[in-house]
Amino acid sequence: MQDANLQRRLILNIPTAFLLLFFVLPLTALVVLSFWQTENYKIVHDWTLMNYTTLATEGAYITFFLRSLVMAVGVSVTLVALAWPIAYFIVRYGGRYRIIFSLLLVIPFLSGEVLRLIALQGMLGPAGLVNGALIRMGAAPLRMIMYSNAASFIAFIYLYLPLVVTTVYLSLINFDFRLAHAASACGANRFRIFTEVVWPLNLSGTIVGFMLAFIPTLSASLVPRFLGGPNGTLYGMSMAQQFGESGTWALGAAMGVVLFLFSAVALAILSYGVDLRRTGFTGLGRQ
Amino acid sequence: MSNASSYIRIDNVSRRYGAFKALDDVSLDISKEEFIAILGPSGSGKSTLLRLIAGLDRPTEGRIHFEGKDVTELAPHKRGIGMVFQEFLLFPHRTVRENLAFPLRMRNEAKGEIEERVEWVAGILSLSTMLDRYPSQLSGGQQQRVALGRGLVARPTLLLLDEPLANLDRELRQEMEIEIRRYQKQLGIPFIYVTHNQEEALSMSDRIAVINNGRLEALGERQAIYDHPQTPFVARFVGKSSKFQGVVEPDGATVRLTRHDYEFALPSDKTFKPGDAVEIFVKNERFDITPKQHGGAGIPSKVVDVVLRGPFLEYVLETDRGDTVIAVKPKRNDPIPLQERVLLSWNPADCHIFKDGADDARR
Amino acid sequence: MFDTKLTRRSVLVAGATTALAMPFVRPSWAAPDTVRALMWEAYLLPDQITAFEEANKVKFVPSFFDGNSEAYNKLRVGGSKEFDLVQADGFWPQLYFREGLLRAVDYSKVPNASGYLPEFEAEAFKVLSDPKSGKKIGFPFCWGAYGITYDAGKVQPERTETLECMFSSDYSGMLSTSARFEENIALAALLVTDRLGSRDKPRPDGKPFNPYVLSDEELAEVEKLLIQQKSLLLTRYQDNPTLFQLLQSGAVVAATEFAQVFRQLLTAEAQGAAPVDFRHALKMKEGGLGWVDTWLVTSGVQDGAKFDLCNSFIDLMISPAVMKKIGEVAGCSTTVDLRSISNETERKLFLMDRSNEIADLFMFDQPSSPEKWERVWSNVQAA
Amino acid sequence: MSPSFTDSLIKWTLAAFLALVFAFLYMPIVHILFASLSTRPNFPYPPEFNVASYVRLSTNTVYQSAFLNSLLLASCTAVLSTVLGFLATVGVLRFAGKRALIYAIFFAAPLFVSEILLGISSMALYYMLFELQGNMLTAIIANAVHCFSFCFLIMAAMLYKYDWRMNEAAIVCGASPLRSFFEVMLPITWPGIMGSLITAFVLSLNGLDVSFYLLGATPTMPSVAWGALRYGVKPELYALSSLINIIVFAMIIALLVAIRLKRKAV
Repeated sequence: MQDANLQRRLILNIPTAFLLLFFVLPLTALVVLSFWQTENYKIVHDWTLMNYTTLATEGAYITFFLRSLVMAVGVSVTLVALAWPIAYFIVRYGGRYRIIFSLLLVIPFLSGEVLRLIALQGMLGPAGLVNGALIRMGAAPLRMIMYSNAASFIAFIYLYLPLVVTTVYLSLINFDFRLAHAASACGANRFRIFTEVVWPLNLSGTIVGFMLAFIPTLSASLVPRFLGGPNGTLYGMSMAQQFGESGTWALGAAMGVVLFLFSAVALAILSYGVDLRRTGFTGLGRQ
Repeated sequence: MSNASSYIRIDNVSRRYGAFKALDDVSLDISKEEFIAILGPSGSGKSTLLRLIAGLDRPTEGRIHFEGKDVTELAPHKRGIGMVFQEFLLFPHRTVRENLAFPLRMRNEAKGEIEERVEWVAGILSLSTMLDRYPSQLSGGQQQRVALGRGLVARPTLLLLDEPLANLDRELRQEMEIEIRRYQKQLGIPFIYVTHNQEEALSMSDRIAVINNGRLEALGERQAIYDHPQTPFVARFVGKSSKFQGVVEPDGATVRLTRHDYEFALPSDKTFKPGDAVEIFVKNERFDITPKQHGGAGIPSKVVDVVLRGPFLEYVLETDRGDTVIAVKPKRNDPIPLQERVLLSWNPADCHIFKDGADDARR
Repeated sequence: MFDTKLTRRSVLVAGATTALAMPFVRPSWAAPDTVRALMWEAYLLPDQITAFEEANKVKFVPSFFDGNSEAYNKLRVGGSKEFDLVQADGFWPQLYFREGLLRAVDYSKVPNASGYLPEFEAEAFKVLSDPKSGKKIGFPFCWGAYGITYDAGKVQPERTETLECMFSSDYSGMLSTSARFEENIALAALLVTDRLGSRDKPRPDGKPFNPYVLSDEELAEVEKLLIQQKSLLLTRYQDNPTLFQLLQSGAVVAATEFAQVFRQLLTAEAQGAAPVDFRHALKMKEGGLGWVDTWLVTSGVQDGAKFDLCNSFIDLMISPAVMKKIGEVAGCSTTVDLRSISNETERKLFLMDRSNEIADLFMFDQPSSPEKWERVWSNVQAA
Repeated sequence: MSPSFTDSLIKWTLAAFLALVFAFLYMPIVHILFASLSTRPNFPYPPEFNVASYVRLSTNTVYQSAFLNSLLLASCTAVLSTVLGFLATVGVLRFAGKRALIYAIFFAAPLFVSEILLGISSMALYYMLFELQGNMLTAIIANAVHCFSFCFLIMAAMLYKYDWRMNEAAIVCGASPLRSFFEVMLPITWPGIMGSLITAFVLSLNGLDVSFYLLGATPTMPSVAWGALRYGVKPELYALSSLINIIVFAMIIALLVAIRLKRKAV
């Protein structure tokens, strides 16, 4: 019996130790750093709550955070709404070409985020494809999509759409569509089938997709940098500036801790709001 | 019982999971060319015993010997066994041929030998026409035969069968029962057959080991297990029977039922004290039914339903006290009509009497 | 919470994994045959690098950065061991040297150093000397300013004589500035201190006026000014091509920049783009910001083969031919006298005869308090 | 309206929508391709066909080594995170018992911590504890932490349906545990494992946020792109990116052909 116990320990312990070392420990370091100070690019090892006081009282950071929050909610909701029909189509009508469809969703990821954002900028900017065409046709350029939060919004949709589609797709592909037929036999119309059977049973997958777009949007730094314009600074961009440009690491760390706590709370609220049993969750593990 | 003739020997084997005893001090000797069924309800520990023999699990106590060699610590893949699972567990990514060849390849047999053996096993299991199909393209019965073939192909020391027929429909099951028994006789290796279905156990095996709550309840020839159950559990579990409560009369030679107005002579080999509370088990086919107007002793009942079971008739009787009893009789041209009032009785030699609570005392 | 306390076994496993991974961890300084540089990407000429690699039988490994503070952060986190050569501008090299991140250099080992313009000669260019010991700490490379590039057809040239034009509502929505916070604040500070007349009053650091050392009051004014400016900006550009496009398409008529886009615009015009009268104002009446990019050697480099390699790399970089190419590619003015190998237009375009003006510009510097400047910038972004 | 008509209406509406979405997803990719082939990479319209940037790329050792470094980083990350993710999946599904949910949440947690936070916090740790500048290994590890969760989820979704007794079936057939893994488990679960490898590879190939803070003196594609920003991304970088896309596209077309051929054969 020693054998089986050892095996069982190792199998769970290796990934756990890995995460403890390289995930929990760094986050702890971040927390520690957030209680220190930076002065002229140097870390001062004095314990203080000043960074948090600053974050809680300075209008600028609160503004960044609220902007990011609104953006993240908007982006994630839109993405879920977009991802469902796409994933549904691939699962229902994709047939043997499903794998091709899902691979095609992955390809854009092969080009770096920076490159894709520059390309997007080239398309959405004042002289970009869209506005260039508009100008050539004699129309006024769309001010809305250049260097604005709307431009950031489009970029977020662009960046995270494949991720959300894939998540919903994975959920739907494990969904037994005979259940929909069963509901149909019970007299449900299309709409009712969707709201009563298909949606609730894929809710947990959808929530994962939602979170996978929500979290990176909340902390995004590149998108607002390239496309946000003067009023587009988001929380993550400001946080990255603390580490990259202004060298105010401690404040940045505090911003990171706040972001992490908020993400955790958001995740907890979302998962509590959902009755897992009603989503067909049967628990994990078979033994 | 450590005689040289025992081919597989299971010696005081126990398996604990924490405080829970899945298997409690079981000993079993199996000789070569024997077909033994391990019969028990689900959760009784019969599958645990099979897994211990296969080596997929290790006993907490006790030893297991194959041909006189201690294999208790031996890894399962070195035991040279074959095993057939309830879910078949054919490898879905391999054809029938590859599935059959798998155990041979694992034993590093030569290529020619592998082909020969696969042809042979496909021949006796009539799988020759479907060797290049994938398991998903086969019917349940065909999959069953492939699973059996995979278990047999490498000439194992013994074959373990874990409810292999549970997923088949009834007709196929009866067909396979005969087949499997035939292969066993043909190959001359022991088959250990785990099932919760007593019909399968009775129809196929030479001996039956009844397991309940991790303990070996009974072990013996199938006829003996059926006709002379040693414990109330075996009496209840093997064959279909009805149970009655009774009390031994002061004379010490008669038993009177508590709920019914019926008494019968205590068989001479049973010794109970007067006043003992007893449980009486009667196999459904051992009942006598006589129309009431004929008179005589018996539990007054009424026929509420008659079910046709092939060559047998199953009478569903309701006693005057409201209990339901089933009696099986050979089919006759003039079955007892519905609602007919009858008397239910049995030959004292055909019933099994145990002291009330005997099952609990054993625990 | 988890029953996975670090058992002895898992520690052993972790140890074994680490041991297996050691070849990877070996820092790159252990590799003898590489020269590693932390530099601006624009100054990288692949063919020159290949030539250098072949001539010296080494591998040149560049890493790139965007702003000075970013490079500074990288250097401080052990980077002086990770890199041999570093680039920086303005007063940053002095800071690096004070922090022990750099080593002193030897002009005598770099023959091409004799070709510097008078302003950049070792004795004259004090920015690259350690004020305490007088040791030379690096080689000047390219220089420029943070002036205003404008479309003279839409902005009268006389309006660019003052910084006010970058804050004028006449050009609302058609202005752009760099996304870098230091230069934006420093430039606004020039205007603010000029308006307040606070330059001649005692400065916070007791030294002569420097737009990078500001009092809280001035910073507050700067913040107000920059917030007002925001509504006038189309965007703060991240990269030169974006600004190039914005200026060329007419979406932006005036922008503060490093004179690089200006030169690219002129080059494009020479190559056949629609003619627009682009001009560049180097220094406004309130003053201007200047920069000199340099090559520095980190304190991780010991005398010997590695140091010689660094010197010969710098020598190659400041050789007239390479310098000219870099000037053309990156669009910057050079510190080496190239007049003998340049034509009239190039001399004008690359300010070869105006290098003395660098003396009047305020050099890029470290903000007096990164924390306060960061707050100002955040407030501006959030407003 | 007959149901079948409604059905096909839904189907074609969805198909049109999908086409639109793919157009949206691929427009920037095509833009990059045009930019790599144009003499005016900033606004490559109308498209040209000029391979100068590809020629320059072939001699640019910096971009080449950045690409190789990225490839190395992504491959190591993919393998490391898939192996760890596999262990985690097996552990949670088989051995965690009542704690399965807790473990699952723990293993999925990095997914819900933004990449930038992971990069920054790892850098903070290495700097504060070890005074260590990032290098290839730290970058691989930090990337693997993030990818690990993806791998875990992907493989858990796949292995959840796997019948673990398949392994026992192989073992009683005489296969050693190792052999049963390679002969039975791996072939049955490869879509999940491949999916995990591909996802981790793609995520770490271009992950700027994590690598940026941890790479030290090792240039990779995203860090080169980042460094090139101020002066504009060079067409060579567009060319490199386009080359990768073209190669992957070729592979997908090959897969498509293979699927068609297989269907004909059946």
